[in-house]
Amino acid sequence: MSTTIDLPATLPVEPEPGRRKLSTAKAVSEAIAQQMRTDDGVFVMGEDVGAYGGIFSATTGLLDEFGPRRVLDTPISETAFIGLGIGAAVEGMRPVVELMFVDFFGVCMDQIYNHMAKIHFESGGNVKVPMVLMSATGGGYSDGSQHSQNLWGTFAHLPGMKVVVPSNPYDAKGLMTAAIRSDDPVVYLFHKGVMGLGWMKKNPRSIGAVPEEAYEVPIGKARVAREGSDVTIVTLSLSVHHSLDVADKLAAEGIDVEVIDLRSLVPLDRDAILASVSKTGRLIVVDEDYQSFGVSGEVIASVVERDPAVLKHVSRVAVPDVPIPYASVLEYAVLPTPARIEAAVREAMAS
Amino acid sequence: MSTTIDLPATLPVEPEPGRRKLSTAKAVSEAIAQQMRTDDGVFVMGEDVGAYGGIFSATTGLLDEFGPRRVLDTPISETAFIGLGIGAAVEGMRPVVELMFVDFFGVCMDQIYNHMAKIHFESGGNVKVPMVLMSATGGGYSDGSQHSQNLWGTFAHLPGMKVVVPSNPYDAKGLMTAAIRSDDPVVYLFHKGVMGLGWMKKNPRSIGAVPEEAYEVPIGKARVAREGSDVTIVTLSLSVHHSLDVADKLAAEGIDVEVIDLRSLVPLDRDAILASVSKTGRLIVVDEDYQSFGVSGEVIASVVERDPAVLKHVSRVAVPDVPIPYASVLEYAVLPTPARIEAAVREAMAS
Amino acid sequence: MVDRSTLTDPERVALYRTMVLIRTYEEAILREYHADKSPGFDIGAGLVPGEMHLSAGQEPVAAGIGAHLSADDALTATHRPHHVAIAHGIDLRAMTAEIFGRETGLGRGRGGHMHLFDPATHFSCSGIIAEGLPPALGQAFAFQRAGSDRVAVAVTGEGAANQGAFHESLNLAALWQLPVVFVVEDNDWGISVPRAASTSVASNADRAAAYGMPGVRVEDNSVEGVWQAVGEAVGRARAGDGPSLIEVHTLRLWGHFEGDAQGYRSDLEGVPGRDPIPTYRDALLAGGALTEADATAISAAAVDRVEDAIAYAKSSPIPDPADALAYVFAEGARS
Amino acid sequence: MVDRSTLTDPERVALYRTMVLIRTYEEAILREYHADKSPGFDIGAGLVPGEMHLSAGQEPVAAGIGAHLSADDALTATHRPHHVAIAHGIDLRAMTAEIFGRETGLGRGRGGHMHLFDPATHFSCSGIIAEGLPPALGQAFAFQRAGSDRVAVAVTGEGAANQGAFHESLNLAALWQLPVVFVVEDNDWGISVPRAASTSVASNADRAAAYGMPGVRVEDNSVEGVWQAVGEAVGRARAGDGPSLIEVHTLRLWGHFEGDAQGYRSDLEGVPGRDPIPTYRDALLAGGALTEADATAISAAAVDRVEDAIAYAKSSPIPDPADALAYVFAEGARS
Ligand SMILES: Cc1ncc(C[n+]2csc(CCOP(=O)(O)OP(=O)(O)O)c2C)c(N)n1
Ligand SMILES: Cc1ncc(C[n+]2csc(CCOP(=O)(O)OP(=O)(O)O)c2C)c(N)n1
Ligand SMILES: [Mg+2]
Ligand SMILES: [Mg+2]
Repeated sequence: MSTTIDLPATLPVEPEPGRRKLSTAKAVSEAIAQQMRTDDGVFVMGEDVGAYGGIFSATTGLLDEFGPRRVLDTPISETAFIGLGIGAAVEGMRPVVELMFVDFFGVCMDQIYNHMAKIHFESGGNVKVPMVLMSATGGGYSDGSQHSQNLWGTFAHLPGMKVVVPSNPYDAKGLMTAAIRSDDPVVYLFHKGVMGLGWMKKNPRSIGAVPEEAYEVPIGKARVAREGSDVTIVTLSLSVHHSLDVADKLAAEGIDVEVIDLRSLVPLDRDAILASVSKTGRLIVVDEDYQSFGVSGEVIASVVERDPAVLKHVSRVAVPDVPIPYASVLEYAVLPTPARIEAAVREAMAS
Repeated sequence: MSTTIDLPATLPVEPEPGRRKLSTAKAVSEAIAQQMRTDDGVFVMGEDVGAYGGIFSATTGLLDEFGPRRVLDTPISETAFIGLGIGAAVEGMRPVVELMFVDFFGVCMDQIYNHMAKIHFESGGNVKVPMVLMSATGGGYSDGSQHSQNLWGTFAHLPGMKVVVPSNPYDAKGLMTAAIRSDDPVVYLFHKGVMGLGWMKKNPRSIGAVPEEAYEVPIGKARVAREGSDVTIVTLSLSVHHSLDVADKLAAEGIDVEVIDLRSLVPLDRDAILASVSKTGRLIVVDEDYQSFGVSGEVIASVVERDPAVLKHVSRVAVPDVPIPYASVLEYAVLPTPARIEAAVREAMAS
Repeated sequence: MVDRSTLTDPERVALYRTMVLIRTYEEAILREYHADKSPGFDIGAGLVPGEMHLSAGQEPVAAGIGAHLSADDALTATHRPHHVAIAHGIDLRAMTAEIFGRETGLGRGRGGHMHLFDPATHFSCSGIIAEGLPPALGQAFAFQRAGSDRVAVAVTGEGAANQGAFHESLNLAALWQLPVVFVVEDNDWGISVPRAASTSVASNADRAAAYGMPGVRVEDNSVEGVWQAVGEAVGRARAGDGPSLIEVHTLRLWGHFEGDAQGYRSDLEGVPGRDPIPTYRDALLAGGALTEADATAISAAAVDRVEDAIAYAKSSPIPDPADALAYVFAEGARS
Repeated sequence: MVDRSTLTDPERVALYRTMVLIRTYEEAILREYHADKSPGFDIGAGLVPGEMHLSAGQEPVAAGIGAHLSADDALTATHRPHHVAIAHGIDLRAMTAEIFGRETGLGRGRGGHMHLFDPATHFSCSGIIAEGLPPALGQAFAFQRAGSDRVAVAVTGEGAANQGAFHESLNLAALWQLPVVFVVEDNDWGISVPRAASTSVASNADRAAAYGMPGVRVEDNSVEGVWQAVGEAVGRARAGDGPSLIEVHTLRLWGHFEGDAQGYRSDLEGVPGRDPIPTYRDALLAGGALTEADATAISAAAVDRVEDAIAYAKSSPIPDPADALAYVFAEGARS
């Protein structure tokens, strides 16, 4: 641009005695770097993952440490380079491949869902595909209908790939570590709004304490982000934070909200969901993906198919089956905002 | 092949006085032909839709009547020719484009979901995309994990395209007529097993009475395929027939099953579903797509979010999140077979 | 019908005028975009939020194309669409209102800067790399079927020429001899990836041979070179002689998008000196096609048009959030 | 290391032996496939249900490739994979058991005839057009990174050369100078669509120029021509000189898949006379490389191996339906 602004890639980290804090973006790149140090087979590939450091800073610093043989900028050929990752994984390497925006899945989905996700099965377990496909999701900054989607429901619907969706730096590092070490293909979806980017609306929980050493957050285990007894919010990614904010606000009024952060969609921790709603009897699913035929329906069905009597109340706060509009006022009318979540909790309590 | 077998493209039609019967495949091609006769802007495009007549006979005879300017065989370039359809529709034509197997969506999904489905919205309603994208779905004949999927849940999840799924010749013609005449993009998914193909397992209901004249089956309206009072099966496509077979069998034992044929997934006729389960209190969703994050969850959630108390029992008979296996015995272990449906009904009645 | 071998002076001035209008527009959008994103830089803040891909430096491509098209011809563009939209004669007020997310915008504020659709000029664009090409084929197909001599021009970047849709589109267009002109804007970069790290050949024009269509590369960001090459290609397309591929070596004067610090960019130093607009102005002045007074008047007129469009956009109504679910379908609502 | 300029007689006989083995195999599968699909023809019935794409006529391609590869090299194939799998030395019993859907199959009966994966020979295939190419790049990448001289060969049809994945794969392979050889089997047809109706150029070898890699077209379904061209390309790849593209004009002797009545096929009459196997046998007999007795012995040996594999498959256990949910993931189960 005409006048160059030198933007910090991530928010400044506030050091706290004894507790090192990182942005989610830094937590992701740290996890990758640690695995690259211990395993020569790990490499990173994607558009602008090298000198740029990843459009959403997931790979910042890796090129400097590991060089262009292990951190590879690609042409804009998602089918070719994701497929390349698959073939390399089949030969025993552990590629971490970035699809810049999840919205671009349509140009390369065949490699993802018909190859990466099925080869292990088709080979009767004889061929493993230990690959991580990471991608940025989400809107809220007027990037329009082709750059603001979440689409995790689309990936979770199709068998053979694990799907994880971290909401905070700690989980981001632990899930990335687990994903790289996993012998299964893992789709790792980070919402731009939880990365702690310096140039996007600030979310205080996108900076948090992260241990220095490598550790795993188990794939397939949800987390009780807040305990509560009145109503269960099952949610994921950025919406976890909105839900926690609403819960904090309503606590002052004596409404006690439990917030479940799914963290993984595949496998889905149905036990954790059921345990919570067995306690509260009220279920709200908050999901930034499209509402119908996706995550919200699955969560609800998972509960009632185990016990149709457990629920006194159920509702969904999701994107109401409309492309993400550009104009901010329209976009925020369809996103699962704190205001919509709060209204849903109040309605649940009134029922 | 070495010894050429001359196969009938469809099962022979049994004429019945006063009621003309057609296979579903013939009903589809008749609907297209009628719209081509009345509207010059309608044309057909896809792989092997010309001289071959469509791998599943949806376009048989059209080349002979309309010639190669209106019935176009394409290269194996789904992105290019589906996109071509979009551009032609934007300019006011009404393309009917065949994607040979729905399993191939991964090579062309961007045109479908980011363009065909979104242009109307992005243009604030100023640009219409009156296009039909038809595709074959389904397994049951050992075609393996890349040629046996249904994937309708994937399309239904993404906004901006209507999704219809006929189960019989009458609906097939009426829905195709409505789809071609619609100003919206319509994804038209036919299960190979309902087409009445001469070379596939015979399904008696794939041949049925079809009026000669053009008529529409409204997009977005489910059909009560069988009335009953004890349990509701909500289903679609080939599974409608399995469900009806099971219902007939169990009727002898005094179990009265209602079968709802959804016909459309987008829009989804939630009223029809709710009306039925309000009566029966028991819901079984039978779906040949993958179970999780798809149609079955959405149907269940649609009911309980309107009224969590209406259901005494709910269950799903779907493909249990596994790629479709090749070996017949394995494939039939994961398909929603009559045996699995029957077991589900019995379980529902026992609850 | 233009004479495609020699430009007249008025034609030269028209090219210049288009380029100046585009640059004036992009500078105004730049100003508006950054006006209200501080403190710091919040991409989602301000009257023009979201990603912003400006086209400064690439005006020669747009002007050279636009000179050969009427509003009946189709043009599809990319995530970087303003310059070609303007050269194609899109309504400046409606486009600007769209960029400001207003109800009077081309897409009633639903689309935004990467999703400009104008039925009046058959203009469209897409934010997905190379995926604007296939719909251009369909527009050309419709024109061909109607027996008209209308054409479609599909613009894309050099980075995009490595996407599968590029290949499929060129093959199909050549096979069916569709009246399409493919124009690749080689600005040396695909975000931070230099051309040499994305493309296995030196010129995408050489790829035309893979489809049996003519391929031309225009060097030096020459607006007259573009005019010449596109003129010939459009002429062929109108005559029923099928598609062509043109690559233009152009210049990304600014960052990939606004906020791009371009730390990766090795060629930054030489960039300002390669600005095509002063160069062309000087040439026209030297050749006598333009006087200083003309140049001043052209700039002033451009400023007037652009500021009018921006004022229009700013004073237009913001969409009503109650209508957020409208326009998903043309018929019926989703239940 | 083979001498790539002249074939010795034993090498010729080896090529012939491979072709005969393949044809014997395909004829046996043809027999088994049709054995139990009547009355009428039910694609889902019998011991070998589903689609069946046989490769009769295309043996020269497979034999010419296989001669240059060891089990350490990778080979990716298409929906029509048997010939190249056999030439690459895949275990015949395990492959056949897979085609019969048995627990002893390469994929324990989960994959089927379009999904053969053999870690022992780095063989794989895919039923999705051109989508087998990108994984071949990855295998080549792994070989390159390991500092070995192993190569990957990616086979695809002429119809597939119009799919986007083809373009992306060739560009990326050339850009990164990966040790890959792309082989296009031009059998004139993509199901019912003749080459002229799918491809805008006469030879896909000409498309190599679009990637700056060598391109060769082998005419007349010549097994020695394939051997020569692939030998050179594999040599380049092993030497670190990057990828190559080879198109072979071959022959689809039978239908696209079994059950294909080929009513659309204009060239059917001349087909039997173009069978490459008798032609090559006659040439070898005439040149003295082969005797009638050798030929008979080769055929008999092929029959023995093939019938052994078929008997093995038929006597192998059918998978247990209780295990239908296994092998989705390597670790943990889906909850
Ligand atoms: C399929 C797809 N992949 C990646 C992107 C992200 N992206 C947007 S612009 C861009 C670079 C485009 O480079 P080029 O085609 O040369 O156009 P330029 O920006 O230089 O005008 C990329 C990678 C995208 N929009 N779509
Ligand atoms: C992406 C995709 N589109 C379409 C098909 C259906 N299909 C299977 S084989 C085939 C023809 C392939 O022709 P070619 O590449 O020439 O190979 P051949 O069958 O002649 O060996 C088609 C269209 C597919 N499998 N995948
Ligand atoms: Mg560029
Ligand atoms: Mg072929």
